[in-house]
Amino acid sequence: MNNEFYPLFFSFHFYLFGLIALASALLFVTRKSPVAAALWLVNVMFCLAALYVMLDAQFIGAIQVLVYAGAIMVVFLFVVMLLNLGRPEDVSDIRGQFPRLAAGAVGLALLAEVMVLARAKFPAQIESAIPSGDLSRGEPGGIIGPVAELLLKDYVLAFELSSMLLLTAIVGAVVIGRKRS
Amino acid sequence: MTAFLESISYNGWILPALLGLPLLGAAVLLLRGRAATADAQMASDRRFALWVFLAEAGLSLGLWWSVNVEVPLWQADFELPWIPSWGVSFHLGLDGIALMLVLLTTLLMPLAVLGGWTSIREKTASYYALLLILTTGMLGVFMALDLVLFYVMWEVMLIPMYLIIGVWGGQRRLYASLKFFLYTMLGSLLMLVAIIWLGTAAGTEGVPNFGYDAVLNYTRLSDAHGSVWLFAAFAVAFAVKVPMFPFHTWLPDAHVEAPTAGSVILAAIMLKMGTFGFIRFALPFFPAAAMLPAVRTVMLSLAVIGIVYGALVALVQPDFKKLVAYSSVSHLGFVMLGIFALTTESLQGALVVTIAHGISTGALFLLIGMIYERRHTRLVDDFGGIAKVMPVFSVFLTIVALSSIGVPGTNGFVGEFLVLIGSFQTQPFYAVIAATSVIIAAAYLLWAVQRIIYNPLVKPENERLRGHDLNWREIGLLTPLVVAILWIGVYPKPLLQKTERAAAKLIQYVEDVRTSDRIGRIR
Amino acid sequence: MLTQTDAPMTGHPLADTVARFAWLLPVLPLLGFLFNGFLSLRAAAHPGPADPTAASHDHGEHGDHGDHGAHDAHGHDDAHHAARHPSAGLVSLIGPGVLLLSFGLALAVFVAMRAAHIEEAYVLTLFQWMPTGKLSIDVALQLDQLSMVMTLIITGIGSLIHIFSVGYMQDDPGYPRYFAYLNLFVFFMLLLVLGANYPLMFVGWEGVGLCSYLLIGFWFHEKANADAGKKAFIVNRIGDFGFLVAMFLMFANFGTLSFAGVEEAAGGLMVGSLIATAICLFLFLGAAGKSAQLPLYIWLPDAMAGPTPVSALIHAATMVTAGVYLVARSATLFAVAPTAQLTVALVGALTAVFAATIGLKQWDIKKVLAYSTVSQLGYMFVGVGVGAYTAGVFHLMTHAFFKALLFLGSGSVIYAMHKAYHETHNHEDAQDMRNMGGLRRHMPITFGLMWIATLAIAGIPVFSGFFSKDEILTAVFARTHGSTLAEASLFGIPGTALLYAIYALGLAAALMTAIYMTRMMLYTFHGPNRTGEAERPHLKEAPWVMTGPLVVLGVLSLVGGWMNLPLITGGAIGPVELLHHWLEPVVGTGANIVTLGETPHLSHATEYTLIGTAVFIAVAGIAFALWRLKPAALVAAKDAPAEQGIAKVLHDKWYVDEAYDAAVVQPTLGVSRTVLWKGIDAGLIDGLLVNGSALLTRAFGWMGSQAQTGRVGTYAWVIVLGAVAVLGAFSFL
Amino acid sequence: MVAESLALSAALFTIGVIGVLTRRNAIILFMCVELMLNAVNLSFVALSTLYGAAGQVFVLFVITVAAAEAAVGLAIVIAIFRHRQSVNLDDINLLKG
Repeated sequence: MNNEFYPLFFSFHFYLFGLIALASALLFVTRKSPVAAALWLVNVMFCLAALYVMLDAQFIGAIQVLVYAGAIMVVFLFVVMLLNLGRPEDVSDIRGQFPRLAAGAVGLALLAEVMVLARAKFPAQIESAIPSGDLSRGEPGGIIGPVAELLLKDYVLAFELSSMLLLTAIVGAVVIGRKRS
Repeated sequence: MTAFLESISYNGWILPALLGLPLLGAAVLLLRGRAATADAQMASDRRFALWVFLAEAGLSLGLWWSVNVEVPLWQADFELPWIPSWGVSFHLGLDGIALMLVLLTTLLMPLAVLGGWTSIREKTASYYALLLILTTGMLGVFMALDLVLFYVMWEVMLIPMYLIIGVWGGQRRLYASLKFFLYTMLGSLLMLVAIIWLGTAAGTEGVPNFGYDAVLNYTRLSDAHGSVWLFAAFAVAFAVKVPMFPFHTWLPDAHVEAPTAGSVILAAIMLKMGTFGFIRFALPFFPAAAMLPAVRTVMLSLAVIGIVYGALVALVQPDFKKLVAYSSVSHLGFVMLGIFALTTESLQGALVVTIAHGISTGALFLLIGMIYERRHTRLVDDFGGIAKVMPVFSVFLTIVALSSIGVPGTNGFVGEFLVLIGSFQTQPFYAVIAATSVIIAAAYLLWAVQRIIYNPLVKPENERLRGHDLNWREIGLLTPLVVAILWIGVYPKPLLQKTERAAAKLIQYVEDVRTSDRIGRIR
Repeated sequence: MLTQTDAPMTGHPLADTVARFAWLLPVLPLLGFLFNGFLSLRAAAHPGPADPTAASHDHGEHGDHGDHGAHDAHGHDDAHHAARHPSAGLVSLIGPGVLLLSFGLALAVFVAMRAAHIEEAYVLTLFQWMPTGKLSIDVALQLDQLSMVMTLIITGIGSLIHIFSVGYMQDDPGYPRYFAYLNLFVFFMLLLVLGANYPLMFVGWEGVGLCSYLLIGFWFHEKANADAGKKAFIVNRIGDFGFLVAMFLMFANFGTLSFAGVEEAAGGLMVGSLIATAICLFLFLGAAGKSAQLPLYIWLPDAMAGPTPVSALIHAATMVTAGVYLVARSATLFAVAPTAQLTVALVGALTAVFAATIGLKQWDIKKVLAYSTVSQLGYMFVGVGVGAYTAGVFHLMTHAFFKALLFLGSGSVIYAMHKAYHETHNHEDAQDMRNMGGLRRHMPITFGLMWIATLAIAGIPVFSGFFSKDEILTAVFARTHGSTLAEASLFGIPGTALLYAIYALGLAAALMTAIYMTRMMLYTFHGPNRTGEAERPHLKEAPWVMTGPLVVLGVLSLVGGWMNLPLITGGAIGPVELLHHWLEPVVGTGANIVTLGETPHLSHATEYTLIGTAVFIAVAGIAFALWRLKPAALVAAKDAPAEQGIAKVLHDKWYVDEAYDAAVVQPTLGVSRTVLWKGIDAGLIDGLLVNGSALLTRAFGWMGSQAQTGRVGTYAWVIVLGAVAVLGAFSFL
Repeated sequence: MVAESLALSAALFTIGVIGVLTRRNAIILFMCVELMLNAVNLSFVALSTLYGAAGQVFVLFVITVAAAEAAVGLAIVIAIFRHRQSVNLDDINLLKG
């Protein structure tokens, strides 16, 4: 029961990117070589970025592309290349038949439970919830206003703490990664 | 004598002094400087410790005259508030029964130290310090008139013995000491719960009161005197210590592995904690529960099983120390029979057996220690024909063994005879079964003594003992014990008179509660 | 503490006589024991070095640094080559001296007592022993006719045996120790007979058991002797258990343990009362243990392992008669329990016959005498069992005389054999009759005296045995009708029938006694000598210090009978029934109850026939033995053929020891080792509960540790499964 | 729209879980964790359309944490690789119970 004001464009694109994300995630999990897997994961991230934008979270979409896909995945690729783990010929590290089946079953069970819970918790709003769709939000500060306002007013402590976290992570990574003399 | 004691208000300070002196001695012993050589260190440590114990014994002798057993009040009373908010006071006092046990402890400790004179060679300072702390613990248990103080002293007594067995013991000492500790600890935890329950119940508007008399009044007035669970809590803790039949397996191991002095103290004094506990706490607090037919049958049958079982198993022990340990189970079974038969004769008999067993088994362990020092073995079959090479040892062993068997004219007989004739009046069935142990006791001890001192002298190791009979120290150590054995055997009257009042009071109290209960039920 | 508390008996006629010093009677031997014991220990004791652990370090290079002292005896009965104990002279003065003093004092008290004609006992209270609650036991001595007779026997025969021992044990290195134990024994025995209440008697009772343990195992280096001592003590202890339970019953029912109190309480009971029967049966169990009656006699033959004078004193004259004294002392109690009396008499008779059968086929001279003692004790119990307490005590006295003579005679024979074997260093058994034979030529005095004793024990008229044994048999016969025993019944069999059976058993025992005693005399003294050529010249009479007491005992065995001539003789030979009148005040009440008040009288005809049969039996026995046994055919022990058939069974004492061992000893040891110790103690309580719970906690700990595999994968799984579970739970909420 | 994104988020999360459980290579494991984080971010964003921008702030924090975690994680993997020449997780089990 789509609302007639909701342009076909949105729903088509949403499903498109959704399916691409899903497919690439599946491919990501099944690739033997870490490099291929990493690239497919980057692809998932891009699709997600697109979905964020469609869900009125444009800033997050940008950050996703910039930080997540751009920085973290690059580090991953960098490490993979550094340790030249990319060679696909070594024995596949996918576990045997039984663990995979078990993992699949457990995954499905998990999926079912989450779906049931999600359905139970937000039955009403989910159906009717339709993003406003106009990109230029009328509020002051544009699309990033509300996020920035919250971030620097209510969650300023968490903001500072996360900076401390990043600092320690950097120092930690350097110390651990250093070659012992 | 009593005039002199009044002049120095002996009763006022004697009990805390008896507790404090050993602690002081232990502290000095530990903080003293090290001597040049290990031997010099050993010699000075043991001499110092002996002097402290002799002082303690000398000090305590005054109690015999100062404690007036005719008056129903606690004697040599000493009270200090300790933890007022909890209603716990440092309250010490003696009655006839506690007096006997305190004197047994203080007089036996110097002999135990002399017994282990040459067998303890390393870490002697801490060894003697532990012995001193142990004395405080034991004396504290006998003197405590406050339940929490009693429990604290009960635990204080446990740790030094655990260390003594654990550090200076035989091969399987760790297993034995751990088993001993856990056994007693488990038992006493139940007791702690009961004590706390009683203390809070006996308190007034919120502030608990752990004083002995307060709790006694509380149990008498409320129906707590009939609660079987509280009685069971106390009974299990004391049964483990006595040891009564199913809880006795720690005793043989602890005895076999303990050093001589440890063994003597364990057998002569620590086992009496259990029976003292029954007489001082379990029976007066819960007379109706103790007198329930079911409870009484359980206690009596366990006691009698303990007697016969202990004697039978002692018959087949290869290790002489284990044999004596099982004989202790049997003797203390007599004490329990005496207590639960609840006639004046049987209760007084139980007290005489307690004292007699302390002396006889203490002397037996000293003798085993002496022969162990010379031959380094306790297996009865390793010996044979010792009488030819060590006549003095054989004479002492025969006399002490006879007293342990209970031949008339020695202390063993007086105790057992009174217990049996007393318990026969109310429990003829149990008394007759217990009396059969008289035969088994003669069998196992005489058989062991025969295999040690009589029989042909064939083994070369025994032949080498020729020049190594008991030395003057050991003879001096054993003579007072043998004199005590014969003295109590021939003239036990003073001992009986000292404990008569306390015993009669207990029986009177239990009978009153039982009759008032019955009347209550009838109405 | 030995203060003379104001004895309630101040008014007693004996109070101001020499009886006041009666407490010296037991104390003198005690002093003897202390003195001799000190002498023995002083010589043997050499206190070791201050540091005892040195013994294990220096391995024996100075092991026996020539200690000159008396290292104790070695070698069974052949100890004479060892050095004589340094202080032997002093000991031989103190030991017997103390006994003679005691005997003198006893005679003085006896004279005082005869003069005073006392009716009730003189109780001398020394001090309070066990004052608790209702029970109050005092250490008190009771002097009355019965305890006087026993004291005279003990001190009299005791002194004779002490003098004999001076000669017999003179070369034994353990000489002072021997006399110390012997004196201690006499102390306890006097305590037993002089005690005024049952617990004090019990002190003496176990004390003598202790001394017999020490004396039987005197040469303890031989395992057999030590075992015999232990066996004696433990079997006695079984008897003591019975005595203890009897005392508990008395206290529970009568509230008192003194003889006077119990006597008075027993008087009040009606005949056949259950309590009295129970008490008497337990008392008899005690007596059986001590006086070696049927179920518990096994220790007496083994007790021969001790020195011969010990066997004479303890296992013939004094200790074993304690049981008879106990029954006589509780005369009234037994009188009101006819079933108990019938049991006592029956067991006595059975023991008499049973022991006599074994006695027929024993080769060791002391074993023959031991079984004869058991048999004669059976006789005494028949006497006191049927209520004829005087007859029982009379036989006790005469038996003490001739049995002590027989034992000491065999002692001097063994002494002579030892001397002979010692000269030739021959290790033959000096006690085996097959090695003896024809000794009458070498030892005429012992030979003559032994014959007197044999004729006495066989019951030939004129000798003491005849009077006492005959009196018992007539008493049994007289009580078959008109006595409480006749009416009572045991296991359904009426009293009268039982009494006839007992009489018959008595006759059979008398017959066999005559046979085996004559057999012993024949094999020892008559026929050719089998000791061997080399030893024969050394066989000679024992020194006078040993044969002296024999002569005295010989006279007593002859004269003993006159002390209690039967009524039938009507004063023809001498004063009639002296002992009967003497013991009247003590056992009179008990005896009257049994005979329903009037004295049992048999018509002269029956009495003469009874005496006739008894004499005929004795003579027949001796004649049969003389006719059947041929000492000449005997061969020395070492090459004697093994026994067969019934002879073997008798020689091996009906395999009773083996039966006891198999039925009682081994099962108890087996059960207590496997079931009680290994099974319950080590297995159930220790294994299952204590160590078991320790194992359980360790097992739980191990299971917990298995989850920590260290592989990250496992942890991931655990997290996911946890998440699934939690979400699942939520989905159901 | 929100329902579909939640469904997608759940699917992606499940795929991430399956990846974690089936792969042995440490780095791929990290990537799967990253995927799971992204899935969660998606649901955050989806729901922020209903409950205000707090969701998006939170996504920001998730991203920073993911970054920190990736950095440290990879440093550890490198250290292990230098020591063990392998990142196969099953070989690394020193912390065994």
